[in-house]
Amino acid sequence: MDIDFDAEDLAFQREVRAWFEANTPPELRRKTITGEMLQKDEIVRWQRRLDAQGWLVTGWPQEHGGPGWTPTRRYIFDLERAAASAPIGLSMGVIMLGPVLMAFGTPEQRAHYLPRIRRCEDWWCQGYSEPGAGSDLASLKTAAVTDGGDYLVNGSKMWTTYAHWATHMFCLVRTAATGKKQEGISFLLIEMDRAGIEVRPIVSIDGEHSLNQVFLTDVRVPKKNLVGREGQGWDIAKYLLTHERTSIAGVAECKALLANLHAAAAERRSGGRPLVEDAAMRLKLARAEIELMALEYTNFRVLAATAAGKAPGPESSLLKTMGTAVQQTLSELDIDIAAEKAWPWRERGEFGRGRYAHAMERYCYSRAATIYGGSDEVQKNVLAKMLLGGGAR
Amino acid sequence: MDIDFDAEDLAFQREVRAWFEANTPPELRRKTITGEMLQKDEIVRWQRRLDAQGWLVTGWPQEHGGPGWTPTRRYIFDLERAAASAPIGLSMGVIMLGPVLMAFGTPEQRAHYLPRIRRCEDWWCQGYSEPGAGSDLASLKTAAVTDGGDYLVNGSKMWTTYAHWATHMFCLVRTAATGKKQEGISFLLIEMDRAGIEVRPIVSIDGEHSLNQVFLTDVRVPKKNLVGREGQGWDIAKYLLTHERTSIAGVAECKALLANLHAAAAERRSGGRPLVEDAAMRLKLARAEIELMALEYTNFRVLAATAAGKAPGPESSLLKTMGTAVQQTLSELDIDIAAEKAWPWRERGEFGRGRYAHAMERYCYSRAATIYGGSDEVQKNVLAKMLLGGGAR
Amino acid sequence: MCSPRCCSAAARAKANAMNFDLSEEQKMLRDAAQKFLRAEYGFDARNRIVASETGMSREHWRRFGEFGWLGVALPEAHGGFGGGMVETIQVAEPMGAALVVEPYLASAVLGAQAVARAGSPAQQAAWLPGLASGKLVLVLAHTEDDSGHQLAHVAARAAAERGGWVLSGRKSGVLGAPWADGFVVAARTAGAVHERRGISLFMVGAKTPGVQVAGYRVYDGSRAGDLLLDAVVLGRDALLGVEGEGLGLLEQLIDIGIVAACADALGAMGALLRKTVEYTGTRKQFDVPIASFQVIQHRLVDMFAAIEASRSLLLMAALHAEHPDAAARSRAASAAKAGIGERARFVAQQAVQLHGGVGMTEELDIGHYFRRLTLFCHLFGGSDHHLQRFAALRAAA
Amino acid sequence: MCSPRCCSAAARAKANAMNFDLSEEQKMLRDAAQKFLRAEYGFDARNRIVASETGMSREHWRRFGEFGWLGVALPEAHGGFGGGMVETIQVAEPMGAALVVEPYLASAVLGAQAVARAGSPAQQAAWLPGLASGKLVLVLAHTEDDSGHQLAHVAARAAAERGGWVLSGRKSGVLGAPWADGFVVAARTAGAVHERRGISLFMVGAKTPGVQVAGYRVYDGSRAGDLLLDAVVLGRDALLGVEGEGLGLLEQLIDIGIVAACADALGAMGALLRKTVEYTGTRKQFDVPIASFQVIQHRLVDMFAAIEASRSLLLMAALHAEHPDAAARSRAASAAKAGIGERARFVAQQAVQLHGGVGMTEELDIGHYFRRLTLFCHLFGGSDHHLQRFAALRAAA
Repeated sequence: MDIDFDAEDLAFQREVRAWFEANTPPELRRKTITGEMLQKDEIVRWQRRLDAQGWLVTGWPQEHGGPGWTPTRRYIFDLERAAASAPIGLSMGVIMLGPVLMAFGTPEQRAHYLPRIRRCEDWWCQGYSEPGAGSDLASLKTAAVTDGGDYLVNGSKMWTTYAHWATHMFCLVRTAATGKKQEGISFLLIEMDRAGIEVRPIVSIDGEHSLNQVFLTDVRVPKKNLVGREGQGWDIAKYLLTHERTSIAGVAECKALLANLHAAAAERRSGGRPLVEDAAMRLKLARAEIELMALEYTNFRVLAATAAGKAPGPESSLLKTMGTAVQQTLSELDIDIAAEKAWPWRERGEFGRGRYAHAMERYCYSRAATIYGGSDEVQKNVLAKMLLGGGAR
Repeated sequence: MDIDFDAEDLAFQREVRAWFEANTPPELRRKTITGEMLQKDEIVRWQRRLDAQGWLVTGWPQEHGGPGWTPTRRYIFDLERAAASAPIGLSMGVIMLGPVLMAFGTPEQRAHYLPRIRRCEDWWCQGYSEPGAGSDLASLKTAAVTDGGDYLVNGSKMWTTYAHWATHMFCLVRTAATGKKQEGISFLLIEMDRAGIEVRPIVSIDGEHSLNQVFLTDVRVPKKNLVGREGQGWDIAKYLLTHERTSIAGVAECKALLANLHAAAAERRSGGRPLVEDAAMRLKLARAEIELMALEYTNFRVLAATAAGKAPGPESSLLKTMGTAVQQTLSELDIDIAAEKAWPWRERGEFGRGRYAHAMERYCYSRAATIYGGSDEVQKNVLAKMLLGGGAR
Repeated sequence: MCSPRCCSAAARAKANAMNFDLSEEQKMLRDAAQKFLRAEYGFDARNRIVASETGMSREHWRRFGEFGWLGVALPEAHGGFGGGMVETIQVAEPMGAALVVEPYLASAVLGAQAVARAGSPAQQAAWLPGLASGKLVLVLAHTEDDSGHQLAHVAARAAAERGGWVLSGRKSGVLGAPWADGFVVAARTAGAVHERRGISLFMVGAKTPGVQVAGYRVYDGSRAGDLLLDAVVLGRDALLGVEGEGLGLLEQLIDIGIVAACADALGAMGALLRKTVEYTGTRKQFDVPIASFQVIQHRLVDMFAAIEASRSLLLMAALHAEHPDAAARSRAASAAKAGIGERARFVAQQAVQLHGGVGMTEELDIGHYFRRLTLFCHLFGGSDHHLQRFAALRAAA
Repeated sequence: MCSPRCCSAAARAKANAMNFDLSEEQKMLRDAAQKFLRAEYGFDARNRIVASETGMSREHWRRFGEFGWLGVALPEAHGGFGGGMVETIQVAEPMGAALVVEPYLASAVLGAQAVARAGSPAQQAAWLPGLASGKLVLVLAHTEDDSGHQLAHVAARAAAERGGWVLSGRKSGVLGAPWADGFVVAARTAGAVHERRGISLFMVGAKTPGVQVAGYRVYDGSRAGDLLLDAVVLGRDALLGVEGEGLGLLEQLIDIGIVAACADALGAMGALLRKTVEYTGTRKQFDVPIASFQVIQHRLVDMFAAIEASRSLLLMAALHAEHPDAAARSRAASAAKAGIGERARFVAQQAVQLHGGVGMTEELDIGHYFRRLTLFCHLFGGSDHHLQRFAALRAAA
């Protein structure tokens, strides 16, 4: 769509590009390119820097500190940020909790939490999945039972990303055990320093610790921490899906990754010849780029339909399956280009600083894309329902 | 396995090769290569020629006129026959009914029918499928009701290949409407000139007429035409599967087709350069050949296991899905190589005699491979049952 | 029914970065085409046309002209609608959905655009009004036996003689050839068979002495032919565009031809999905509709996803069709052709598979869509050709 | 437990055209390896080995030697079992299934076979008994940074000096390097970097002055390293095989290395299928075991079919491993590597997918198989490299 940017958009593009060029710390850039995991303080520092520029909560309305950009500008911003190998730096607070509080929160909740999210004073994690409830989220069992003015929460949350760094968790809990499974679910905010919370690390197959299991034993949570009404949790979770839509496809990240793959394939040699001259590699890179184009224009179409006021439907399932397929294809290509350069595992010395040192970690972790957030199989069930006339669920 | 042919096998191979070279009519060879349909008299003449040489019923035991070859020789024979672009020339009588009569037929049935099959005096068609019963074969409805010493047959058979050429049909009929669906099925032989039989052509998407629907209205069939016991039809149909096993994979035909594809890709030019030098074409041809190698050795393994007396299991489902995948891949490649040379449709003049004139017809018809004889989806259901411990059905 | 002529060309909004909706006029164009074709170009009517002596309905063709579809992207001065690629694909998609055999792509897109883009005022006046109204058929004859889809591979030659031209050579795989009143023929006025310079385009009347058409039925129901040019004598004014510089126009024509063909394919793919969803919802096996099997459901979803991705690629290519940077335009066209080609094959194969036995019969329309989409896969070069063209254009950029 | 030594080498039947069953001895070899590894090389024991300082268990290695597995394809005169590729894969497959990290492929196949095939009597006597017994580790160092998997691309050089050799250069991606007592190094004694002639192989002790190993942990749990050779002075007797003619042996070694690696991968793939069938049969979602979903069932079938096809390709390659025609041998090896490589990736990815969240955890063995199979995909060159090698060898034939 570059063909249609107007002069002001182009000026904006130059401004963003220049800023990221000047302000992205080289170490963050290196980690973004190689796929090495960022540490908490790096992320916080980077997010505060973006916030200082007014560029952290780009999807929020202006009244809450957002920049008030058109969709075109947000698109340009995302592309430039990714192209500069600047970390995405968006927290679950910014992408997920913020919009929920704006739509469902009390004035007090908004006034208290939104500025703290924007300034990165709180670190939020998401408590959705449970050991027994993966893609079948509605069968979750963590219970919040009224006890005076409080809830008493018991249960366990699984796959909680960065729970060990978090100060708060927003989570889905069961407040009623009767009726339709979905209707007994509520949306609750919990401070992580409350008594009865234990966080146990889960090391994933990339060798990293970002996931956790969170155990909640008689955790006392005041009722003012409830978002929306009791039993509204499922609706809130669904609402969130529509707000994840811009990020779900991951177009900007994929474009940046593809550009890096081309650079890598031009640099790596096989029999002394650049890998990019290999016929099979060229075909694969071309095919991946075309898949990415299809993803990008599908994303445009969904955004346009949403902007035109069409009800959010199963498009998010389509975008998720298309987007994760592209992401996984690219990470596969990445590891194929790296080949034996990616053999060193979690090395931090000389071997850990190479261009390909963490390609395998990224490839491993990329497999989660079709599991978390509703597995690929579940997304296709949703789409089948729509196709066969059952409507979106 | 050419590495292990002994001197006698090699002599046999030379003999077979020489014979086909000298005896395959050029017109049949042309039709085999281009995929043009053979006519009935061509097939009959060719089969009688093979029979005169003792090479028609290669899978039959010697007592019934078979050549008594080892599996190695049958394998060599099939390869050489296909490599010479000689038509496969095997009728349903030879492959299917013959083995059934040997195993289940009465001495009278064997004495009467087997020599007639071998000499191509009868042309047999197979009446299995019905309009309502495709892959769910057990739900067939064509009924044979006892009426004195005869059956009175009513119903309809679908997708009956060459019924319009046939003198006889072997078919599955329902002789009991109670109990398990499979148990009420019997195996019956019906002369096609009996009163009450009507054959209606079905033109398939290759534009050809080989399929038919056969209507049976009060067709009187003597009980001596029953093969095996009443209710044994399902077992007989299953038994047949094990006898189709050598042919189900279609290795020899695929090898011959692949050789033809290589020749075609060397001859066709794009931008003046032979298509076989195109990088993408080379990759596809290589991949197809490797798939074919995997098929061939899987076929060897299954044959070896069967020869070693292992009970026939769901391997036939595996061979069918693997074999049809290879066949369809090759016919896709064929049409891709032909491209606009395959545009002329069912032309019989100048355009009809070109190397690629019937590639599209072949490609169209190849789609049936994953539908007939138990669809791909049904084969996978069978394999899943085995994997998950349900055993073969 | 609303003819697109009733809408002013100026009123049509250009799609911009975040506006992917069609204008009202564009929607009306598409809806009108859908409506007419459903009513007047049903499967039976279509089969009668295919089986007829000429294999095309001049009557329908003239109606298409009346509705403005044939001149949708031609200048208003010559009886056109003044639209562009976005309008063209609004017409092409319903044509694919209705299995139209008349030469929309061959004549209304390729032939007409050749003249519209490079024709002299006299050539435009001679051809465009007739093309827009459906009176004339003009097709592009550029491929030869060994050329594959390397556009620069032209062996036919034109020699300048006595103030005119003499053309000799063979062209093969010419879409719509038996119906053509004229051909736009690519021939060499200079250079060796592979050279980029030296290719010129000529307007050749079908009845010109020395022009011989060997026509045949194509497996999708249309007609095509080989063209034998035996010392065809043409006037000086037969040259289309600049002598020796025809390749650029040829590349442009093929790129827009690809976009139109992709829209046609999308129409056919959409029809197949609709029909397959319907069929699997009613066809019973093992006592239940086969659409109740999860494997069938996910297959339908894969078809749906393939179609949505194809629509996105089509849109992308249509928006790049007039891109000033020829490499960007060609990359977009090749991306669409490669990406939609692979998906068209998948959707066609799965539609037959899920229809089972009846999908294999000539009686049903499924197989006809299957053949149309197979033709699409090879039109202007297959997916692999365009993947490699796409890669080469990136490497060159 | 039966050691393969108890069976006479002569008693083993060669597989012939229609005999695809293993001999009793071959079956015993495989069963014994399976049984021992299941009992003594469980996932926990294995993880302790991986986490240890050296990352390998010398104790297990010696046991492997005692059982005859390390010398299974070495001559009986040097303490081997006298078998061939069919025997080798009987051992390699259970090793893959047990995620063994010790250098079976690197040392017992590549290193030992180099000496067995090209070594002088003195070299054989010096190395083979120790390799067979598990006392020594000898690995092949042939790849360099820019070589990819073009075996002729060797830049390291060996100069003949004062009756011996002086070696200089860098080798990268050397499997088992940190554990090696010695290296078989490919270096150029003549010719330019790409030339087929001029490559020679040298026996280099790990402790020779000038040899430096930069070792690292590999993501599959094993160890590898880069090798820096800085004017390493070797005796005349360090040359392995004929000067300048090393490429043929190298190609032969890689081909048999591929077959052994394929067997290892097949072991891992089989283990994944077994575990995934088991898991999906017990894991419930939407109140039923996920294996009751047809989509999951067909996915398991696809994994099964991938494994069966892989076993067929492995068998084919093993039976061609000593084929007198080098091109036939290499085509078989490349076919297996390309075909099994694509299937290994599919099976590994689907095993993780069907295990869902727990499949993503380091605690379960699934992810470890996933990484081992990913390494296999790149070992000796990826599927695309071997597809192209396969095609080139046909074109050359």
